[in-house]
Amino acid sequence: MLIIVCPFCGKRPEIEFTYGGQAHITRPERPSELDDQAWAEFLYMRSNTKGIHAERWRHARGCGRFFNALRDTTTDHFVATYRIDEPQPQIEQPAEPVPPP
Amino acid sequence: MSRQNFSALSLLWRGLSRHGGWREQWRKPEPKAAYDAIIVGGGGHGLGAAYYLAKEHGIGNVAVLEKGWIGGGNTGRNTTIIRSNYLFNESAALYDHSVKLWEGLSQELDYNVMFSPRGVMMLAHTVHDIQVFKRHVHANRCNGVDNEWLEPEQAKAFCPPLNISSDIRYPVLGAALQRRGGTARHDAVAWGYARAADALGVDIIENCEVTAIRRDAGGAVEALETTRGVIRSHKVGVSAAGHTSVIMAMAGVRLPLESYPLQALVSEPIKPIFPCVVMSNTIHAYISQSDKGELVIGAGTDAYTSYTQRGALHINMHTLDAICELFPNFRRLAMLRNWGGIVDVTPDRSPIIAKTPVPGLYVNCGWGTGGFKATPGSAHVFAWTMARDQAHPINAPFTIERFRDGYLIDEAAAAAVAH
Amino acid sequence: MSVLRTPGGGRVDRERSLQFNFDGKAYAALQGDTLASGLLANGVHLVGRSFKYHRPRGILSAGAEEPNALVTVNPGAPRDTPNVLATQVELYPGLRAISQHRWPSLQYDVGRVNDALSAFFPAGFYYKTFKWPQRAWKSVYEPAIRRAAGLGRAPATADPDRYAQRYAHCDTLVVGAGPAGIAAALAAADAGARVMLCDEQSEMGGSLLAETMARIDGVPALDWALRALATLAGNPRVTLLTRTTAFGYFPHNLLGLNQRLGDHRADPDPGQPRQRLWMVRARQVVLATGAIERPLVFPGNDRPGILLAGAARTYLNRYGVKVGVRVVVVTATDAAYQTALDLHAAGVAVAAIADVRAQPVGVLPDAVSRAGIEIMPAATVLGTRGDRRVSEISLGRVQGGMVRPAARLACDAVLMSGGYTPSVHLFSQSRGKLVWNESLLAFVPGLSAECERSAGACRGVGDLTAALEDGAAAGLAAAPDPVRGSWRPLPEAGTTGGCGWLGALPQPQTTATDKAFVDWQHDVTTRDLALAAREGFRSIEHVKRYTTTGMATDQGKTSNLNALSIVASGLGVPISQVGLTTFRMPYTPVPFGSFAGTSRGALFDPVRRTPMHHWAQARGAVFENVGLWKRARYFPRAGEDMHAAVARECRAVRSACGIFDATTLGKIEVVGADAVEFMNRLYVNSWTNLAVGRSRYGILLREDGFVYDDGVVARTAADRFHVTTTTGGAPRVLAMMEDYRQTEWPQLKVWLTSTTEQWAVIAVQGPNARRVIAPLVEGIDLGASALPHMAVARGRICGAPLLLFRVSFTGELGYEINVPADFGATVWEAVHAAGQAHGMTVYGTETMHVLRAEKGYIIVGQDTDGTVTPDDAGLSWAIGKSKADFVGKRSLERASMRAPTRKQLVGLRSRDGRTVLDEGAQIAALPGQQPPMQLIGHVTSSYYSAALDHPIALALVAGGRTRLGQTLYVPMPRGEIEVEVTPPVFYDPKGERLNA
Amino acid sequence: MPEQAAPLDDAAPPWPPLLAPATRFILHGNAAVRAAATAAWGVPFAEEACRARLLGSRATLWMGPDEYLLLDRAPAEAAGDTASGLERAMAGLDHALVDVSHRQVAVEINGAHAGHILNGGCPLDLDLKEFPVGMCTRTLFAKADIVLWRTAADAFHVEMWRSFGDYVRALLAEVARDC
Repeated sequence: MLIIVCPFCGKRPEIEFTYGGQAHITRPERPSELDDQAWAEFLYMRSNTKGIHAERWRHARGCGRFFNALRDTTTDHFVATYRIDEPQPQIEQPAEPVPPP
Repeated sequence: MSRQNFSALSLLWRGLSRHGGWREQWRKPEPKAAYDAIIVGGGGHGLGAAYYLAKEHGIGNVAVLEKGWIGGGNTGRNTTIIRSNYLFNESAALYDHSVKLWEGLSQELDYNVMFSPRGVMMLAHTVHDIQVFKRHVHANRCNGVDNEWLEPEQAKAFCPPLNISSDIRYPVLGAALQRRGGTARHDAVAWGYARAADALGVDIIENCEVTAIRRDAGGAVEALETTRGVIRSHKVGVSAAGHTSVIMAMAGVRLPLESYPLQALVSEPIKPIFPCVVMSNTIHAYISQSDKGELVIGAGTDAYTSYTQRGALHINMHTLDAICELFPNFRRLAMLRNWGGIVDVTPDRSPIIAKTPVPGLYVNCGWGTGGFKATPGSAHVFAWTMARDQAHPINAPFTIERFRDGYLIDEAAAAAVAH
Repeated sequence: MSVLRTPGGGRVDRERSLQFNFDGKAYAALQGDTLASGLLANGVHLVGRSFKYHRPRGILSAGAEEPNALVTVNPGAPRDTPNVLATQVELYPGLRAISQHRWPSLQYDVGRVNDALSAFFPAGFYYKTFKWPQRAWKSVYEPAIRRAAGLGRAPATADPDRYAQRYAHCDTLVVGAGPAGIAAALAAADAGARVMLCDEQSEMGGSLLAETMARIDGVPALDWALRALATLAGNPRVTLLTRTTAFGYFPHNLLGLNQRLGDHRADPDPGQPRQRLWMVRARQVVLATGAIERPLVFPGNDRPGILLAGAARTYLNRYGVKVGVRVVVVTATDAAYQTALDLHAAGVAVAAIADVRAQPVGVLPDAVSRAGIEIMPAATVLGTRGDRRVSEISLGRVQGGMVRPAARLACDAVLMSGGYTPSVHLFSQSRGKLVWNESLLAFVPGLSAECERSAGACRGVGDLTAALEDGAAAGLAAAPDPVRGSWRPLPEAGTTGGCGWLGALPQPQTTATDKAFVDWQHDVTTRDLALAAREGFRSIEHVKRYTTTGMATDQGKTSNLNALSIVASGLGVPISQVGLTTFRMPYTPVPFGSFAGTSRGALFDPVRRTPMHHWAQARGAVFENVGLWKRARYFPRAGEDMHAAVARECRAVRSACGIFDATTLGKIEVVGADAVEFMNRLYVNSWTNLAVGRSRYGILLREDGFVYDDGVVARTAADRFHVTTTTGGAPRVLAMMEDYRQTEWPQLKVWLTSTTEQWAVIAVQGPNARRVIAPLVEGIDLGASALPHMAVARGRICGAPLLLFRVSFTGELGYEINVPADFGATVWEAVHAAGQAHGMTVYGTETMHVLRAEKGYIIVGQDTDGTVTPDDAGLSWAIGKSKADFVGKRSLERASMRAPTRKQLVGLRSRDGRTVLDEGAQIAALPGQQPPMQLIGHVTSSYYSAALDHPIALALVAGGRTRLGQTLYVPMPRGEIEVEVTPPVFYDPKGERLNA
Repeated sequence: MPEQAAPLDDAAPPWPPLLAPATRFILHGNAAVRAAATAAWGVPFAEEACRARLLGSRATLWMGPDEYLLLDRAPAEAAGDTASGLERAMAGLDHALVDVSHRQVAVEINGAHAGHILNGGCPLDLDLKEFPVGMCTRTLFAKADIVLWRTAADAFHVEMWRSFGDYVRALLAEVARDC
């Protein structure tokens, strides 16, 4: 059960959250203008990053907000969480494990 | 290269000489500069594919590259459930192909993989479950796949520890039983294929991690860079389960995959109490008993993607409260060991066994939580696909392009959701 | 009192003797004894049989690492518990235990034949044989193997005990209350930390409980410990947990602790939990988990009476029990010398100390020599004798690389010490990096992965003074607000010298005859490890799996390092290159019941009930589970089965009227200036021109184009929609809506609020529906033109605020009465009472299903399955044709989604007019097929229609709408059923009744 | 035979009792909306996350960045009338006010062991420093969602959806055995 820092509520246990998959995938403005391949990219293709992964979480059993997080998928350590309207922080992969917040 | 005979007689004979005469079950070769084909990933699927390449397609100059030790990934971490009572024709054909191979695998490999068709029983707890399972039963019967409907009393007779009381939160309303389903010994599958493939000339190279994929001017695969040097081949099959995305990215191929932690656990060994495999999708419980006596229990996946090979405590808690509800006599038994694996999941939860956009590069992935059962069948058709550069009729539907075109094979969706 | 009991001292209560029973025989012991110490006090060493060879086995240790002494407590009683460690069972008066895995008795076990035939059962023998004939594995070999395997038996009845769980938080969690742990807890508490200190034993103190010589702060070490613990107990910010095993180290400093509350009581209170699982989130963790003594590997090292030297000292000093009267000590460390001295002082004859080191020197060897105990240096063990108890040991001497016999000594116990292995299990679980320390011959914690530090013997700091300092330093550093970065391990502290022996003791060139065990419980010998290497199993994980070493219930606590060393030397590589097998949760076995906790019975999952549930229950309703909800499925009257009840309920609705509880349908209030735009983007329908006071059937797709949910959506104000969803779909539809609202269209002024539980919903359906409710409804004109089909109005009913829908899921004139939930039961009863004059009958979900199927209305999840598009379901009419986009629209444009061969919803009628098809039955276009058949669809819904007096079915059939009138075939085990394809609407296709 | 462990009957436990019916609204909107609502509701809104404000029988509880629970534990008028007053005060401002009076039920847990009892199912740190008086949040109690509001050092107000009331109360009664 991870500890996740909700940008609004602070440190909370993972069971209060739902996972929302890869972050920064924006629904196309005009889907009908996309060909099947491009639409399938939006629907299904995911980076499945091994390392720092930008992903969405929702504090579903808390404030209800979606937000984004950077998490190292090789350690499950969070590097950052940020609001949905904020840009992805530029953070280089830490050289060694960072303790949980 | 000949392999040593494995039999009761050979055990007796060598036992008289304190088993001094046994050789390595597979060689520890240095990688050659080039191979006719390379399989990346030394799990059951990869080793099996190498075996069938050599056995059925005459391609013996094959290497299997494994970054750790063979069988150390999901092959050695799963709960070994084998069944083929899938709904769609495409899935049923693939998994039943596999079950048929399981039935003769110990003899084929001269290695006891302990395939035990003890029956797999899937519990229905809601009216909706009944509808879904009966649909499976009917579809399977018409496809020639055994699967039968049991009333609760029949389910109890088949699995005596099962609680079929109507007082519990989700009473058992019936079950679908596939008698040909069962379990096998996971390590033996990897080792058996390794030994048999080795005997046919396949080089099994452990501690060899692929770090890059080289492609020629035309874009086709020409070599792999590894921690043990550059190895050339124009035919590369990737069978790397949870790490498939990482490998395929080296060739610029993106796949609709996400890797999730999946956990399993065993109890302390107890005398035989559990004669079959029981699965309950509705309350998330999967259980059988190993030959050693441990109850082998599958837990759920975690909610988030991860490569850590460990899952959360609360996942185990939910699994075990379900187990204790269905089998209240097991509440005082203890968890002995818990472990995690990484499962690669596609959007329709069906695998991809296919050519890729890169010539000479093939992929077998996306097995999610159900890859072990498919090991022989998947390996068999993957070898065919690599050898002939075209899909076997059985894996023809399991392409990458199906996601673009919308021809999904969505068993999970077909199990649908409660209304 | 037994001659083996010392006259005084220790932690047992000499004033309170008790009786217990093992294998049917009564024994005397003292309060404070474990089952193991109680048996040893009675001279009983033989307590079990090994897994494979059924060799007689005795108590090896005094703690959680025990591989041999597994017993069943309370056999046959409600609290029957198999596979517990005698070393951890606290005795109470009347305790009953039996040995396991033997037949017919512990003394004479026929399974012993395996030992004689062991030459033919090497590691992994089962992979090589039992292959022929093909079917014999399942029918012959496997059943035999299974019967031979296993340890205890599963209880025959349900567990009567309760289990509890609790979340807890602290600044500093200290695991292990030995000297280092106590020092850490004191230091952290002094610094103001909220501290939790846990220890697996019944009493805190760790090694100090068996310490007689050492002094701390000028007092005997144990007195110091007791005083320190009293100080901690008096601090309100400190929680002390005994009998509490930290079994798992999870990400982000969550530790799982299992506390045993009831097992040590003769008569536990059934109202109190047996065990409590703590989920502790700690800012900082101090691991002070100590070290485990390593056995020595020599031929015949498994006989009862051969045990760890430290364990013998614990039995003597803590429990007042001598493990024998004439012992031989075999050691590679100084620590065992102290055991010898203590035993000697207690009057036990120490025949010799065989030290594998060439020149044992130092304070302790000197003291031993002074006591007149013979020390044999450069020693090895060539073998032992004695069947159910060791009676003799053969010692050898290593000289110039040669091993020569040296002495045979009679004895009734052999005490061995190969050194101490730091307990790094939790550290490793936390994903900290272990490093090999060649001078300690041990893996010790390196870089931490969590806010954690190890202290004391678990990181190789075994000397008491050093361990105390180490613990205090760790505790201080783990107090609140530590300096950032202070989670790095402390610099290495001083350690005790002399680190023992790894692997097998030297043997003569000629092969020894007896087995030398590495893993006691699983009977893994040095030969098995050699065979694995010979057969190419070189990764330690392969060796483990092939030989099963370290996979027994002790998970290799005493065996792993010896196995590793033997494999490494066999391969000729350093241990650090072979690597360790991964440490897994749990540290020691934890009952399933603890994990399940309070989630059992009625508390297994919430049971959601509607305000009308008790009314229905009182009238004999049969309920079904739908998600977490209980829904009334049908209301049987005396003598009715479901079929009869449903037929009656159906007839009543069609001919008069029925009342139905629709409360469980999900409800979402969509409010805001952009509510229309939001709904337009989300649902397939167009909402722009839906007037206030009107409703519409809405369909929601996933982005992949498949039907996700459906329901009636009412516009209750210009900026307000009352959206209904399926019962099971309510949470996920709201989550999906929030996802789009927050992440895709944050600029829209719209908000979502679940109102599922705000409203009780009473459906009144049937030709008499208006007549029933008219007298009760205030403020709404119920006339057909004032309130037509799909109209919505606000008013009052029975004094309650009313939101009235004129909707029908039955095809009859119908209303859905929405009232605030507190009013649900009274309004329901009023409507039901008013309906009695009009033939009103209560009906359940099954009747609802039949009635809607007669009308061809789908149930999402039954007639659709996640692979069905709106067009497949015959719902294209609902799609807003002029909309440029909605969720799922682009996916519907793919060729595959528009193929004429897609499965489409149609009706089916059995040609014979009698047969009700099986739901899920498959459909073929051609008759007479054998498997594998060409199938074109399946039956999704199937009922007997009382109104039409013939069976009806809905089905998804490939190209179904082009097949109307065709005959298709439903292949069943007892023959084919011919069916005719019909439109899906069977009843009142023109819809005259619902518009009445 | 020993007593069976967990209660299997469907009856709601006698303890803890449900609190009397209350008026409740969910209000979505920005600071201007809240200012307007304060005028009608009579209680200010905490701008700090996870905090409640209390005045007499009425309270405002922060649920999310633009979401508040308005709670009147001793309503003097019908919820509909209160809603009308609030809507009038907020007229012209973008907001959503939804009556959820009947959606939820509530209990109060108080006494020295209140925190321990709640920690039988709630994963939050309920130490007074970490979860001070006046803090409120949605969270979990075992398998149910709850709103937890600390009203005093040793008292918590717990709200849950009404159909979860039996479960939450039965589980509270069960875990209270262990405190």
